[in-house]
Amino acid sequence: MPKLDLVGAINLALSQEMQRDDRIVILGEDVGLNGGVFRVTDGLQKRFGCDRVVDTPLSESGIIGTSIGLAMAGMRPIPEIQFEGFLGPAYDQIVNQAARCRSRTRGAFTCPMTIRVPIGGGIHAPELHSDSPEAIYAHTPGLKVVMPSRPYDAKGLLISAIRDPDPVIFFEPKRVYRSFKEDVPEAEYTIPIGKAAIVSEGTDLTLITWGAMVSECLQAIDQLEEASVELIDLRTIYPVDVETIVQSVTKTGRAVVVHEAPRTGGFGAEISALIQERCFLSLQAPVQRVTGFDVAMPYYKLEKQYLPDAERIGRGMVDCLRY
Amino acid sequence: MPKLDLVGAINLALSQEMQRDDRIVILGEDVGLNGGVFRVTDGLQKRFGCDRVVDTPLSESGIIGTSIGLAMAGMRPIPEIQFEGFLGPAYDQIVNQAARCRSRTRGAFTCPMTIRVPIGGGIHAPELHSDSPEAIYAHTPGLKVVMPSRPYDAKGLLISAIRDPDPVIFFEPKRVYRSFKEDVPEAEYTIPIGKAAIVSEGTDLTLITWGAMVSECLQAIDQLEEASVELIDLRTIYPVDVETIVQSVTKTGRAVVVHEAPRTGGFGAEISALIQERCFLSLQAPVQRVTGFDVAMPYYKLEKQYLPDAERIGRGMVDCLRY
Amino acid sequence: MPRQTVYHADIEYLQILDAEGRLDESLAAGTLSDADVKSLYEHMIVCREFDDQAFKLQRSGRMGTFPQNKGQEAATLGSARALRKGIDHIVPYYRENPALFLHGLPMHYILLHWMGDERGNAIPRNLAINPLGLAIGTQTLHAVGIAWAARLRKEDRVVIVYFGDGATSTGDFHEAMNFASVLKAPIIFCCLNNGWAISVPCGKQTASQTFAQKALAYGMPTIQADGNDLFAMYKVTRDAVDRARAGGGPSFIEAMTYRLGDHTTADDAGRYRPAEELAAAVGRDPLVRTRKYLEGRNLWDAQRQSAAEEKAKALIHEVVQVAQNVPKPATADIFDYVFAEMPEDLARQKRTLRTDSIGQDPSQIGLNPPIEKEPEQRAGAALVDAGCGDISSVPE
Amino acid sequence: MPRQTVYHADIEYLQILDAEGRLDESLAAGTLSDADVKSLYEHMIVCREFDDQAFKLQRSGRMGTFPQNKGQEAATLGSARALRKGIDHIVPYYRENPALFLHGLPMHYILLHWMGDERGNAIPRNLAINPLGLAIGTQTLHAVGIAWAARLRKEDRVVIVYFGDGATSTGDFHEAMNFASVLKAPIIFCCLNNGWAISVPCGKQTASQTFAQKALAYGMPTIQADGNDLFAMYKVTRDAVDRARAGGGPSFIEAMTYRLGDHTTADDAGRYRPAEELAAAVGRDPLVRTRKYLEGRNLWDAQRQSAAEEKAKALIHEVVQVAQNVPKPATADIFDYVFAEMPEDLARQKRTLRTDSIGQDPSQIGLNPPIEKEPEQRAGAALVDAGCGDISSVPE
Ligand SMILES: Cc1ncc(C[n+]2csc(CCOP(=O)(O)OP(=O)(O)O)c2C)c(N)n1
Ligand SMILES: Cc1ncc(C[n+]2csc(CCOP(=O)(O)OP(=O)(O)O)c2C)c(N)n1
Ligand SMILES: [Mg+2]
Ligand SMILES: [Mg+2]
Repeated sequence: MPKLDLVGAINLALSQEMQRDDRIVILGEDVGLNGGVFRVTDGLQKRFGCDRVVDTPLSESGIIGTSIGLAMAGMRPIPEIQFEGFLGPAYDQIVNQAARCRSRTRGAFTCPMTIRVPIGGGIHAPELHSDSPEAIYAHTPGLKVVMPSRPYDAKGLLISAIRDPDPVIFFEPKRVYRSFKEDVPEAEYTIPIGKAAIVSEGTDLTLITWGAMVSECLQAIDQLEEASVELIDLRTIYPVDVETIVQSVTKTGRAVVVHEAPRTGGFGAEISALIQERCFLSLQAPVQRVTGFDVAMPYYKLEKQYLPDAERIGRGMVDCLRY
Repeated sequence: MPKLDLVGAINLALSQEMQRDDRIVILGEDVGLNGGVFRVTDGLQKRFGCDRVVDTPLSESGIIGTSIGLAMAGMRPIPEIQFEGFLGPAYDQIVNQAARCRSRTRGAFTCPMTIRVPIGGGIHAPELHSDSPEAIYAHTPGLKVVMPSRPYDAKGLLISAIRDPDPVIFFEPKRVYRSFKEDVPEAEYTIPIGKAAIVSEGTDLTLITWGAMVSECLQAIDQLEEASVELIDLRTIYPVDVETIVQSVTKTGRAVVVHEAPRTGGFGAEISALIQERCFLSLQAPVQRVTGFDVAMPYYKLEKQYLPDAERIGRGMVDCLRY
Repeated sequence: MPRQTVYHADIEYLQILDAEGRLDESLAAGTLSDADVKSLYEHMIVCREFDDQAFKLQRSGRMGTFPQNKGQEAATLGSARALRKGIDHIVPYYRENPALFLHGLPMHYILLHWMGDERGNAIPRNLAINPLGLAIGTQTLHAVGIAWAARLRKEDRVVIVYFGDGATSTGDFHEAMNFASVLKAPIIFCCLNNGWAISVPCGKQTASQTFAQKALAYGMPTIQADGNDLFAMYKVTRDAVDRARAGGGPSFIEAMTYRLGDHTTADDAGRYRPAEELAAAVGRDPLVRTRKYLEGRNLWDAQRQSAAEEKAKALIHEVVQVAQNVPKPATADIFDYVFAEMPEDLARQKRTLRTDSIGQDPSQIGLNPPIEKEPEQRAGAALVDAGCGDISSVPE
Repeated sequence: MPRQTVYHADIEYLQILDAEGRLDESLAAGTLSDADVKSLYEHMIVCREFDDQAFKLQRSGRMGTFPQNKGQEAATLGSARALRKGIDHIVPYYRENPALFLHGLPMHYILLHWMGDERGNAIPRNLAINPLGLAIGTQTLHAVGIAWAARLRKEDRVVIVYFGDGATSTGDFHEAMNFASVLKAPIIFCCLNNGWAISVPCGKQTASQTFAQKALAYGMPTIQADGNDLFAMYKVTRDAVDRARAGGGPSFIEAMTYRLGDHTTADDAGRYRPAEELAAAVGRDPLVRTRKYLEGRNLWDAQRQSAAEEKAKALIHEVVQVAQNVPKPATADIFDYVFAEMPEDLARQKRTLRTDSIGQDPSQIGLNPPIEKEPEQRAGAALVDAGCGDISSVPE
């Protein structure tokens, strides 16, 4: 079984799906000959031709807007937005057009597409290359929002996303792109959208996160001696797997949510609200949020200060445990 | 003292501030001779001239992007976006440019502007004319988000927004525009951004809302005989007045949040999270959210079914009280 | 090469039938037959009646905001007549009912849309028509995607996208024009220049002398046409269709027409539009001109006119009935079409019609009875079969 | 008017100094003096050295991603030279360091920016320069706003905004061009056409023959110039400045230049760029051409060249030192510049460096000591005074 990093696993999923389904078109800036700025689409244009892997003009709204048209016409576009900071110009087409397509036409028109977007900080990238806007899209009915934390999940989730009859934003944590390799089966498999993973089992506290923060959380757990922590990797932000969370917190009585985005209005708020709604009588302490601060994502000299790290997560857990 | 509706109060604040500060420029689609599609800027072009009240081309990104330039150059732009559904094309300039201006230049450049936007459903308007995207902007560090529920507050808050040295989104609930009049002093006064109002005092349950939902909540309270409800009108969504909320819930032990936007990722989640964090030991029941459903805002034949109303709010309160 | 001209462009204007109903025979050659013109004129009468009745529906509180097409009948019908029904794809914005009707859209769909009912967008599958859109400019990109798909699949299909003068100011319009030309997409950009974008006149919308010249930015063939002239609109569209089918990519058409009504029923053009301007435009009404032409050729007279008007009245009366008799949509519809498969949490919202957690799980307090759901009527499919109000008679 | 031409346009190309260093004397009249050219050439050498050293900083891990200007020195300096320092306002994207340096920006600001330090954007107040921007196209609108403000306040100030060929595909570019022309804003749109947008060549970016013709869409005066020719760039910019100051509104310039390096240090152009294309472009290097010209006029020789290179090395060495010696920014900075006045909740985050509520209020459990804050160094002002690396010598 090949050992692949996140880039490799996504590339594999893309190429296998393109092979299987000739309605798939990849489009975006520099996705062709250059293979994408992170090389995620490396080799695909060579293999599938210039009609199926298309370098577009520099227009994010154009990329998503034409993808909507392609999808309405029965194709399966996989647009790439080069960095999450450039989702902005496409926001309107995603939120007000793609997400509403099925609903506003009562199913007469649909918009199956997978929008691939690198996300998150921690790689010393320039401005607008380190943000975490997942909560924005999770607040958009009609969109599914997925974020794998590891190569194995990425392949299975991406295939599910591509085959999904509705629009999916597939966020790829940049910091994980090359951070480690693991076994990724060549054979086809899918991981369902909407199912979280229990990364490690535990009894005293539930730690909930997604994306690149999974490995920070694992570190924090490693460094924590006093308690047994259950770590949940959401994998899908919307629809969120509330059952898995509720089961865990009902058992542990304590929960900490971790994410990179600013705290106010981040998806941690939704998780916190859901937990206190569904596990009210089990909770031994208030659900805690260890997140980015309510500030613009800093340039990279201070990004470490902004991002939750194992230490900050650890303190959050300790305080929650001692409450 | 003149009795004014919301439109009149905003118009008065605009015209008094324009009189006071000649750096103010109003710009947007149809804001000039036509006075805006809701007549909020009626008469201002006639009074202050075509240079200060400017009909722009049909370009929301252009309206906000040029406003940023005006603000950087020392003017005080007040752009109008015709409906909240057309904030989409301006999202990038608002979130990735205006909101970060001060932070990314360490104060060397700033972006004082007040973006006026009608918001919300309930007036039988077409698609994209009835949404409630306030949570999106509340999750944007560097932006303040304001939403008055009544004429008196609107005047005072708008003046604060205009004088604020940072960008403010000023949401105007369409449903309130013409719904009632009240005394609005001609004389100058301000209401601070970040201060909620206690609309009615009570001891058994705290009901928290903003915008057009304030009057639905008042109705629901009227119809509820079994308990004494404290109603908080946030008025400012960010920075949210957490102290007022905490004080109230510490007293009542129960809280229900009401908003028009879909539940998942709505600002109700943030309020719920904050309450359970800060009032954990006082809470007698889980914080409840009575909100729009997690669906695209329906066309108007079904908008009543989507929007929280006095009955749904009432049931939410009753269930919370009986918990 | 120190100083030299590196680029040169000319833009033409085409008029074939003038405001007095006089035809330029040589330019008209190979365009519309007498039968075509007669039939299109009958459509015009029907569409004008539709507009009037829709206006009344709104005024009497039976429908929400409605944008009339009044004055733009020749621009929409002339162009749409050059397209193959059910093959060439029409992407409208919100004001081009005549083109949609001509291509087979049952007329009550449009009324349903403006009555606040999504089922008005559930276009029957056999039609090559997109639903109305409200966000100005956005549909131009969808149209390019649809055209691009046709090219990728080597289908012999051309797309036309309509938009107003105001729409040319949006970023999406620009990106669509650019994508279309780079991708050589088989698409026609038809700009319905009706003089106004709500209260903003063209002179404040752009500093360019014509809208047609906007296409030069993309190296796209472009022309300006008299939009109140069925012949010119047919001709320029036909040329663009032929070019697209021959692999020549996109074209741009500026149709010079005029909005004879208010922007929508929510608008009052009296606040901003000079009365003389409207008066002058009334003189260029496409219905008047087309009738004069037909009368000049003895194909029309007062009697035919009143017969056609009667017929139109009866038809539209029926259409209005159909639209009004469509049963109210079921609340379930707002949940059922968000995704193909409903997430569990959304299903719970649908089941309970609640978002508060206790209300969704009354066992938590064991006191409150679940809310009764209304009896449901389901959306979509049934309606399509009603098939009422199809005034189309365009040969495939 | 049945069929007639309603619009006509020509676009010119201007070159004054050719690739061999030969000057067209008549076209050059009234442009740059010998002293100007010599001084600009010295700037070019400095900027090229800056590029090289910045590249090395990145490669040795002392700086993040950096986009070199290499090859675009004449386009940026020639145009910037036509502007009045401290009066006319420059809005860059991210590759026009030479123009900013010429107008007084201390060079280490640019290094700080790419070292991931917002203080690199804290442009000293006496300069008429905007900070670098990363989101392609967005800055064009800010520039229009700044120019509009100047018009409203009747200030004698012209704005220049730089952007690449790729940027012309963005919606914001389109909206900016349209606003500028409608508002008659005193602004110059300077498109640095360097052949590529990362890996996308111009032919895939647009189907138009020139970028200059994009301005026709807005009725805006436009010209194409040899971007490696200081004289041509100076001349076309000067004309545009004069037009703007005379109330003639915006102008567009397409500078035909070439990106001699990779897109940024994170890019490898070898993956997509034909080697022959690069080789040909090297022959048009603006430094080579300018030096040939100066040598032809006996204003330059090998000795002067090595002296200038030495001087540049020393200067840039110092600039690099300054940038590297800037103390690390304080964590407090990320909180202190979000708003003019810090909301209480944010102050709590700053105070505790926590977002979890218990951590923010340890009294809740009474167990955990508050986190010690790092010693703080504050941002902004102090740096400005360092004033290092100002190579500017443009008369006001
Ligand atoms: C993106 C967007 N912004 C604003 C509006 C509000 N609006 C509706 S119609 C209209 C004017 C459209 O003018 P034009 O494109 O000329 O079309 P017309 O109505 O004249 O046919 C405006 C500003 C909108 N629908 N979409
Ligand atoms: C809105 C946006 N989309 C994508 C990017 C990623 N990106 C950075 S530079 C670049 C190419 C820019 O090309 P061009 O405008 O020609 O400028 P050049 O780099 O060639 O000087 C791209 C796509 C971006 N910075 N901003
Ligand atoms: Mg119009
Ligand atoms: Mg370029």
